Order: sequence, then C-alpha cells, then structure tokens
Amino acid sequence: MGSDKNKLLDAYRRMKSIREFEERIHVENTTGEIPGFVHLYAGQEAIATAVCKHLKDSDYIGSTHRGHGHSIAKGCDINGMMAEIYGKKNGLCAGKGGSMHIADFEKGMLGANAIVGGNPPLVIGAALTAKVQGTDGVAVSFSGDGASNQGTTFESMNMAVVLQLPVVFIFENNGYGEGTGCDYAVGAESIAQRAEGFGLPAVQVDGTDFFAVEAAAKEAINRARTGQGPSAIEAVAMRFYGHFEGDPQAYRSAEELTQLRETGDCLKIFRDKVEAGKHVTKADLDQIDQEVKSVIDSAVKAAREADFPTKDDLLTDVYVSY
Amino acid sequence: MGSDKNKLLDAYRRMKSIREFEERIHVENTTGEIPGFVHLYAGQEAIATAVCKHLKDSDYIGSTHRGHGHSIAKGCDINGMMAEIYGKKNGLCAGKGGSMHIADFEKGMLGANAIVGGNPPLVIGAALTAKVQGTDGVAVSFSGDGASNQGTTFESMNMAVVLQLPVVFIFENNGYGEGTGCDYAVGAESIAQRAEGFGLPAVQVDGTDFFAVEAAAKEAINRARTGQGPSAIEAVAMRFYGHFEGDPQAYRSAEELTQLRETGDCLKIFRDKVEAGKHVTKADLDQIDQEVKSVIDSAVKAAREADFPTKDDLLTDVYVSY
Amino acid sequence: MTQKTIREALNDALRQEMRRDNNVIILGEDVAGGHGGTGVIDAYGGPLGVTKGLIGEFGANRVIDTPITESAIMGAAAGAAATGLRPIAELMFVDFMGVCFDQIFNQAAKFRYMFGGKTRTPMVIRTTIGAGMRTAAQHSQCLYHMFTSVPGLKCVMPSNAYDAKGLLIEAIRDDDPVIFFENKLLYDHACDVPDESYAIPFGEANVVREGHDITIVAFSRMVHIAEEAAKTLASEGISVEVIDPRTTSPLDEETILESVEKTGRLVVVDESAARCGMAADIAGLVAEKGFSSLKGPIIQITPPHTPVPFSPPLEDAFIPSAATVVAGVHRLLK
Amino acid sequence: MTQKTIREALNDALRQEMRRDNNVIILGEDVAGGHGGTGVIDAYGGPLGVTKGLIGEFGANRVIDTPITESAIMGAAAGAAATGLRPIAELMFVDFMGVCFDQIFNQAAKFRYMFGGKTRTPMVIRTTIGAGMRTAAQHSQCLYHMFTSVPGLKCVMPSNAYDAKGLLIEAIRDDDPVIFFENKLLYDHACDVPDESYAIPFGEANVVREGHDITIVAFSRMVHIAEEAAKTLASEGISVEVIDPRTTSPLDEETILESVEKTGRLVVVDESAARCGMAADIAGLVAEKGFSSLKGPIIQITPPHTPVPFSPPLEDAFIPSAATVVAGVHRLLK
Ligand SMILES: Cc1ncc(C[n+]2csc(CCOP(=O)(O)OP(=O)(O)O)c2C)c(N)n1
Ligand SMILES: Cc1ncc(C[n+]2csc(CCOP(=O)(O)OP(=O)(O)O)c2C)c(N)n1
Ligand SMILES: [Mg+2]
Ligand SMILES: [Mg+2]
Repeated sequence: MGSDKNKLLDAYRRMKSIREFEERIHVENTTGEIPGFVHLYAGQEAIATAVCKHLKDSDYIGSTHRGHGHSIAKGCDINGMMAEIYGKKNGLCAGKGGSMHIADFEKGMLGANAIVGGNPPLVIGAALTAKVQGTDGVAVSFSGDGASNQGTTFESMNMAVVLQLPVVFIFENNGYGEGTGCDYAVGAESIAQRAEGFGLPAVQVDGTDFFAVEAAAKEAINRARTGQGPSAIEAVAMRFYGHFEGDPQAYRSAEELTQLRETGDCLKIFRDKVEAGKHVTKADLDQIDQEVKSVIDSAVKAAREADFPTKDDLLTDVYVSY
Repeated sequence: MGSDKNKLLDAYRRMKSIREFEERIHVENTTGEIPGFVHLYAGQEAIATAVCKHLKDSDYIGSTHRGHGHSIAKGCDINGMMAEIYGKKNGLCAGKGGSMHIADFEKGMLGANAIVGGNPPLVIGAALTAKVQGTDGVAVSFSGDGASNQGTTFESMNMAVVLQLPVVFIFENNGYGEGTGCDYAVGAESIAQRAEGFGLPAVQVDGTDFFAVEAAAKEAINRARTGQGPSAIEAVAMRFYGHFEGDPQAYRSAEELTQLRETGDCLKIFRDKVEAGKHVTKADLDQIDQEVKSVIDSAVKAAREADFPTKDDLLTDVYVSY
Repeated sequence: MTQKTIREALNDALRQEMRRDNNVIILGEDVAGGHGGTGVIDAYGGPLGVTKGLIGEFGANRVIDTPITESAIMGAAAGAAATGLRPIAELMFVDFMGVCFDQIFNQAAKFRYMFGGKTRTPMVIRTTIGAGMRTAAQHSQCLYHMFTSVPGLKCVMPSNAYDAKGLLIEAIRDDDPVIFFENKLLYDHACDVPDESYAIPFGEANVVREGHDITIVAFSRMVHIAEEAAKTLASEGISVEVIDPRTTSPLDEETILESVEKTGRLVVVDESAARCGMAADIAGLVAEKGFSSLKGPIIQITPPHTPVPFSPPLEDAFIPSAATVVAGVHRLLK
Repeated sequence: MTQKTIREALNDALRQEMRRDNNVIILGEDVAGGHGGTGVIDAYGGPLGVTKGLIGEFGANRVIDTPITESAIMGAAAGAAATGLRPIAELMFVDFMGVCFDQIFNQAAKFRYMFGGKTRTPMVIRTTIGAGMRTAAQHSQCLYHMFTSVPGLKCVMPSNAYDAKGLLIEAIRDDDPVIFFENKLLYDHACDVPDESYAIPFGEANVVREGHDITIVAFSRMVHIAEEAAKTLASEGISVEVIDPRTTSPLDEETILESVEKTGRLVVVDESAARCGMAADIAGLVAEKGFSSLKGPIIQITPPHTPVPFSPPLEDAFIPSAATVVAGVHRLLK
C-alpha cells in the first residue's frame, strides 16, 4: 500500500519534473542565454515516465532531438542536464553536446540524437550487448511519428526480430513531424499496425494515460527481459509547444492549440485518476509541485552561473587516443 | 484467338530468350572473356516476363544486380546487352556499365543496380514524373527478398502511399540473399504481409506460374495506371544458379539443387499448361526454341568480335557539360 | 535593382524557373508544411523559409511535402530527373547526407557515366551548411569536400545574394546533378539583386577583392571572413586578393593560378574539413600547377580535426575567424 | 614464420582476438552464411572468405549473420560498442557506405566528443576497396578520403599481410571507431606472417624502400605500384623512397616530412579521388609544413575525375599504374 503510494508519487514527481523543466526552458529561452535549438517534451511526459519506470540503470534507452523528457525519466541528473543545455563546462556532456545530444551512459541514457531515425540502430546494438553477454538487459528506442517513416527505423525493427533482441520500440505519435501531420506522412493505417507487419507484437495506447502506457510497457519490457524478443508500442499524445522554441505553429489550428491542455494534459489526467483513488491526496501532489519547482529553480540558477568551457577544451575528447 | 496465341508465343519467346541468354552466359563465363560479376536470372523468367507484358516502352522499370531478365522482358536489345556484358564499346552502356548497370531509357529500363535497395527510390521518382506530368505512365520496381529488408525499400513504399504514386513493387523471393535464407533474414510472416502493413494492396503469388504473376501484375499495374496508387506483389521462384557465377552454393542442400529444375522450372510449367490448351502446339514452341537459340548465338558471336572502348572513352560522359 | 537577402534571392530564382518550365518541381520535408494536421498549408515554406509562397502559386503537384525519408526524397528526385522532370530536392541540413548519400553519389552522380552517356539527370539538391548557430555536431557541418570529390556531381556555394540567385537559376537549368550549399548564417545577408532572371555560369570564380601581396581563396561564408581579414591587413599595408570560386566542381583553376602567379602566396580559408577538405584540394592544385610562382608555404585555415562543438566559446574557436586568417597571413609573410 | 595471404592473416587476427576477449564479436552479411535455407552454416565465411571457420569456433552468438541492412548493422555495432562489446562489423564493399554513413560519421565517430568524453566506441568496420576486378562504378571505389576527413574515425589500410594482421589486432584493441580498408586485389598477396599475436601501432608509417632523389607516398595497393615504379626508376639511376603511411588517420606526418626534407621531391600515388582525396591531403600537408624542402612541384597521381568504368581497357587506364607513376616522376625531374 505504502509502496503503491510511493510508486504513484515517484511517477508524478518524474512527470512533473519534466513538465517543469520544459516550461521553465520555454521561459528562459526568451532571454537568449540558451544557445541553439530546443525541442520541448511537454505534453508527452506520461510516455517516457511510464516506460522508464520499468527500466534499471543498466538498461538502455535511445532518444531523439526531443530528449529532455527521456533523460529525466531515465534518471539523468537535472542539474547536469540544465548546465548542458546552457553550454556549460559542468554539463552532462561538458558543454559539447547541448540539448540535442544529452547522454549519460551511467544511467543507461545512450543519447538524444539530432538525426531523425538515428537512435533505433544504436538501440538494437545495446540490446545485442545484453544478448551476447547473456544479461537480462533491455534496450528501448524512443522515436517520433515522423521518425517512424525513416529507413533506419524499419531496418532496426527487422533486425531486432531476426536476432530476437531484447528491445522495445516506442513510437511517440504527437501528431506532427515538424509541420507535417502524421495523418499525411504515415501511409499506413497506424504506426503500430505497420510495426506489427514486421513480425513483432505491437499495440497502440493513449499516451496521455500514464497507466495505459505503463501496462503496455510492462508487458513489452518483460517480454524483452525474458528472452521473448522485441515489441513495439505506439503512444499517442500531443506536444504542447511548437516543434522547436520559436515555431509559430501555423500547421496547427487555434482550436487544437487551445484544447491541448484541457483534454490532453497527462498530468491533469494522472491527478484526476489518483486523487480519486485512496492512496494519494491532492496535498501530496501539491507538495511535489513545490519541491520540483525549487529543484528546477536551482538548476537554472546553477546553470546560469556555471562556467563555460574554454578554448583548451575544443581539442579534447575527439579520440580516446590519437 | 489468333491474338491469344500470339500473346502466348510472345510470352514464351521472352522467357525462353532470358533462359537461353543466361544459360549461355553461364557457359561463356568459363572462358574468362566476361569481365566482373554476373548474376543469372534463370528460374525467375516468368516473373519479369509476366509483369513487363503489361508495360509500354514509356513505362519504367528499375532493376537489380540480377537484371538481365528484367532488361530482356522490358525490350532491351539483346545484342546491345550481350556486348555490354562483354565490356564492348557497342554495348548498351558503351562498355562503361557492364552486367550490373545495364540501362536503356528508350525502352523504359532505368537500370540494373548494384546497390541492394538502390532502385525503389528511383522508381518512385519515375512514377512521380508520370504523376506530375499527368500521363498514365506506370513504374515498376523489382527487388529481391534480401532487398526487401533494406531501409530504402521501406521508405519508398511509404512515400509511394503518401503521394499515391503509380508504382508497383515486385519482390522476387528466390529464397536467398547471397548465402542467407529469406526465412532467416525476413522477420515478418511474409514479404507481402509486411508490405501490406505500409498501406498498399499486396499479394503473394507463385512466381513459377506465368499466369498467376500475369493476373496479379495486371491488377496492380491497372490500379497504378488508373490513379489508384501503389501495390506490391511477392512472387516466389528459386534461382537455378548460384548468387553469382562461381558460387559453390553450400547454403543450398543437394536435394534442393536437384529438385529445382524438376519442380520449379517456369518454362516447363508454362509449356505444360499451354500445350494442354488448344492454341499452341509443341511444335510452335520448339520452333521458338530454335529461333531464340540462334538469336543468342549470334549475340555472343557479335559481342566477342566487337571492339573494346579505347582510352579516349575514359573521360567522356561524366557530365553533360563541365 | 533592389536589395534582397539570400533567402529572397533564392525564392526569386525558384519562382522564376518554375514559371518558365513546368517540369521544375520542388520536393522535401516541409517545403510547404501543413499537410495533414489541423492548420494551414505553407505553414513553413521550407524549414528556413526559402520556398515560402511557392505552393500557393504552383500547387501541391509541384511543391511536394514528403515524409522524413531522405533516401526516398533523393532517389525520387534522381528518378524523376532521369525521366523528364527537373526536380529540386531539399536536404534540410547537409549533415543528413548520411541517410541518403547512396542515392546521390552512387545513383544520380553515376547514371550518365555508367549508362554510357545515354541519360541526363537534371536535379538540384538544395541543402544548408555551416557552423555558428549553436546547433552542435549533427547540424553544423559543411561536408562539401565529400561531394566535390564525387565525379558526376557539381557543387555550388554562393557567398552573396546576387550569386545565390544567378547560380541557382544556372543549377536548375543545368543537365547534371548539382548540389547547392546554402550557408545558414548567410540567409539574411543582402545585396543588390536584379528582379529579372539571370544565370551565372559554373566554374567562374569571382575575384571579390584585388590585391598583389597574397591570394586568399575562400568558400561560402568564409569569403566574408577573408574580406574582413583583408581589410585588417590592408590597414597594415598588406594587399590581399580574395577569390571566391563559387563552385568547387567545376573549379576555376585558372583564376586561382593566375592570382598566385601574381602574388606568389596563397592562404586557403575553408570551413569544410582539416583533412582531405577543400583547403587541401586547393593547396594540392597550386603545389602542383602553380609551384613555380610560390614564394612561401601554402597556409590552410580550417577548423580543427574535431566535430563541431555546441558551447558558444568552443564553437567560436572552432570556426575560422578573421583573426586566425590574419595570423595565418602573418605566419606566411614572416 | 609462415607465408600467409592477407586473407589468412586477417583470419588469424580475428581468431586470436576473439579467443582473447569474449566481447569481440563479428556481424555482417554472410559473415558465416547459410542461415535459413537448406544448406550448411558457414557456407560463405564472409563474402571474400576472411571470416571462414570463425562461427565453428565461436558460435552464432558471436559471429552474427544479418539481413542486408547496413544502417542497422553499423548502428548495432556502434550501440554495442558503446555498451560493452568490441564489435567488428563488415561493410561488404565500401561503396555501400551511402546507405549507412550516418551511423558511422554522425553517430559512432562523434559519440565521444558530443558526449563530453564520457564514452568509448571500440568498434571496427572491415570493408573492401579498390578497382581492378571489373566490378564497375558501384563496387570498385576506395572512398577512404571521406572517412579520413571525419574527426573521430581512425582509418587503416594495410598493403601487405604482415601489416594486415598487426593492424587489425591493433584496431580491435583500440578504443575508438576504426575503419579497416582491405583492398580486394590484395587478398591473395602473401608474405611472412608470425603465428603469434602482435599489434602495429597506428600513425607509424612504413618506409617500404629507402631512397634519396624523390619521395613517393602511396596507400594500400598503390604501395605496390609505387614499388614497381621505383624499381624501373632505379634502373634509370633515380633513387626513390617509398612511404606507406598504413593509417591515414592518424597520419605519420613526421616520416613524410623528414623524407621530403631529404629528397626535396614528392609524388603521391593514391586511388581514392582526384579531388579532395588523400593525394591532395598529403600534398597540402607538405606544401604547408615541408615547403622549404621542396625543389619542385608536388605531383599527384590519381585516377581521373570519373566513376570507375567497367570495360577492362577503361578500368586499366583509370587505375594509377607504374607507368603513370614513372611518367609523373619524369615530369617532376624535368
Ligand atoms: C535525418 C533527419 N531528417 C530531418 C531532420 C529535421 N527534423 C528534426 S526533428 C524533425 C521532425 C521529427 O518528427 P517526429 O519524429 O514526429 O518527432 P517530434 O519532433 O514530433 O518529437 C525533423 C524533420 C533531422 N534532424 N534528421
Ligand atoms: C547495399 C548493398 N548491400 C550488399 C550488397 C551485396 N549483395 C549483392 S546482391 C546481394 C543479395 C541480394 O539478395 P536479393 O535481394 O534476395 O536478390 P537476389 O540476389 O536473390 O536476386 C547482396 C547482399 C550490395 N550489392 N548492396
Ligand atoms: Mg512527431
Ligand atoms: Mg533473393
């Protein structure tokens, strides 16, 4: 019972951390202090959180250009992430990667990836390591609806089936790849159905419903962990913001944009469900909101104050030895 | 009736021409006069022939490393092909391409292709031309079972569905990609089923049965020609020879190799069917055998006697202008 | 004449050529944008706004939004070019060439030769290059050296709006596959650009600035860096000739060699690569064909042999700057 | 010591390293062959026979046949390398890089830098290069200049069996991604090769032949062409030093520069590309850092700027030959 409650609170904290992280970057980005492109995950928090809940540090995930949520869900240090996004030397990647390349191998985070379709081949490699070494490790690939059309993604699914790799392909269908609708760009009936044609179990779930994703992910990850091969999950949830910060989003109707947070907010939906249950109170959740806020506050503060790398760092870490 | 007979005789002549062409190269290759790699199409003749029967010169096909059959079926000049395979200046590609790059744009033959998965993207381009120009042109991509796993092939199917292009994807499942079985390398239930998941009609047919392929191709090509979008056909028929000439084929059992011509010979099967009918006699077909033999004889003779290109040709035709 | 940015000049060129020839089409990701979903069509007009408005005039049959599927895009363009269209395919960032290079370098580039001269592949690939936008290792590369090394491709990289328009029109009319490299940092760069249509032939370098002490050959945005350095050097009494080859393939060897004959000294400023890059290519050319004119070593100013870093101070140190060019010249004259 | 072919030497290296370290695995198309279908496993042992017998000793868990799906192969190797294995991935012909380059140059090569030094990617890509087998434009390229230009990759190209074994062992033990280029025409080339295991460090050129009139730098099979030319030239009284850098990245600049200091003359013989190729790279290096030693132009002997033609007389004219090298030297000494 207590453990149930803790699990719910943990899940909420993760989701809320992602939301707060992204909302805050949305604001801070306007100051001009954050270099380069940022792609926010707000709206999709339930997906990363519910999937990564079933993973250990020794399991791996591969992510996308929209990687903050996956990173937080997998346990990356929030201060290190924020510092990285600000291009600071104490960032998770020493300031060399930035938002699109956050990685933390200690936490099994194989990296955000700025190439659409870039991570699935890498993720099957992590799964191959588990298979060859005979561990019970699992690897999870997160891809968007847009990335689901990329050749690399298809190849990875087939190879995973052929080699029966312990891998799960998560397709986050947020309706758009940049400014192009998924209903236009995906020729198939659904991403899940197309994946199923590759010979792996595939389901479509409501990505705003933490519990729906959790159940599907549990089954798929368990399948992988017990040597029963790969699976795919299509989780549908819209992003709250533009493709990148600054995107005017003319490809979305005003109606869609206003409805988003009313009907598609996974945090609200989660709250409604758990507050109706008996373990968790509104006060518990409100308290987490406060705590998360202060965590993000101090992460931003620290990141802003941290030092940039210096010219000397330019030439290091290209090779292990050269 | 007479026209029925002529169609049957034409089909037989095409198939027999391919068979004789390949059998003869199989023999001539041992003289050392044929440079480079050759991949023979013998055993799969019914597929190319039945498909190309429905195409006009203004329709396009894209082919593979195993392209002789497709070329002959699409109407390429046999003398020009043979000269090309021998590396001669009067070859279809002036000796610069060879067996793996035979092309003839006048005949709608977009080229053999030495990159597995190389042709599907090009073929959707030919289909795009037809769509943009508003002609009723159709484009057909031939790929092997091995090529069906390549990312480029998947991408092309999705794009064809999205843009509703007049294209047909033919997958020739001959059981192997080099030395690896299709049953191993294709993770899906079948190539056709996986294609269907992309949102296009797909069927599997017996590729040794000319009439089965013909019917499926007719439907698919008609669909494309009338603006109803892309289709896929998986046609199953084994190759008689190794992956390339010289391949010892240890990946096939002795039993499989001996049974091939007994049960899987599309020419025999065709003969049995049409000789049982009323239009065509054994004598008609025997006569074609003779005629084809002399056509191939003289093609080989001419190719052997033709001139090689000279050093001056090395630098020409890299660009239209430079 | 009106002042136009490179973005506007390119839009001009596309529009004029599409009006002129119905076979000219555009395809790529979000070249219009807004297909599917709930919003408006032409929501993007190209990720960087270059193709804005074209779908309105030419329709979805000629301005074609595609899925994210670069091999299919490049292949479709090549196949369409070989069968009668003149496609302009967009590769959003040149960094993405790794998922579609085969269709470019093994297919489109080699058709004509492999097929014995019997085909033409009049396609243009428009793509963006260049560091400086803090977009890190996978969105900041130049990579044109790789394309330049491929026989059968033509490579074009305008440094200003006038050239951008004239070179793009030439590219569209050209019967060979052309890769057109647009530097992301130059889109808002403006100069006088005629409204009417004009073409600039390939393989003709632009002598951006005349001088007699030293020749600097520079490409794309580096032309501006070189000019900046030249100004500083002029104030020290050093007279620099700055050459912008505009196309690397074909390359105007003559203008470069003549300049070096005059100055006796060469610095190449290039953002593509420290190894096997355009700087080495030009250096190698002059070390062979212009050796007798040389009074000193050929200096290559390039980024270091590292990926492009994200953090601003690192990225700034990565890109050749006027200061590093000036330092290179000083080294040479010492 | 026994005479071994390069094919045998490579097989040796693979077997010894796989015995030494269970994390070393092999993956690729038909690296064993015979999976599925009706015949026997290890039917191929690699398309060119290099991995023959390994599946028998190490099993299908470590010698992994894959579908034809190069992006998935290269990506799987990179992902496996980053998570604890030491994969050796086979890219059957380097010409196929166009369907998988992203996983090599944007992913594997950049991991360490992008991720701030926190990861290692100890993978080897074995691939085949070279014209001369009449395999035409898409199966005959060298392309190592493109890989050499990519920061984060190491590029190795042995010219003989001794080097092949030692360099492959080094490559497998190296913690960075290494591309190992095997010339198709050299597989049967044999020399004395120790049975025991040994590693040859990267970045150390081999002075194949000493001389004092002229330096020839050559790569892979071109080393043998250079040696042949050197013999002819010796008979004319011209003393040639032939240098085989063995790895282009890292490159042993020192040995090259020292040799040119001695001879004052440089010819580079390279099959990769006429533009932005290895020949230009070496020429550029010496034109900058060895200029003061130079007594004449730097001659590049490369194929012309054309795809590789199929027909034997054309292909023979395409590949640098001893005769063209000799002619180049004569031109230089004139
Ligand atoms: C190979 C490649 N093509 C194109 C892009 C540009 N790009 C970045 S994100 C993106 C959209 C991706 O859509 P989706 O996979 O649905 O992910 P989402 O942004 O919706 O999370 C595009 C086209 C890229 N980074 N890489
Ligand atoms: C991209 C690429 N990968 C690998 C190869 C080597 N290769 C040539 S043919 C072939 C097998 C193709 O199998 P399939 O598609 O079934 O055609 P088939 O040979 O059976 O006609 C392979 C692996 C290639 N040419 N191109
Ligand atoms: Mg999306
Ligand atoms: Mg096959």
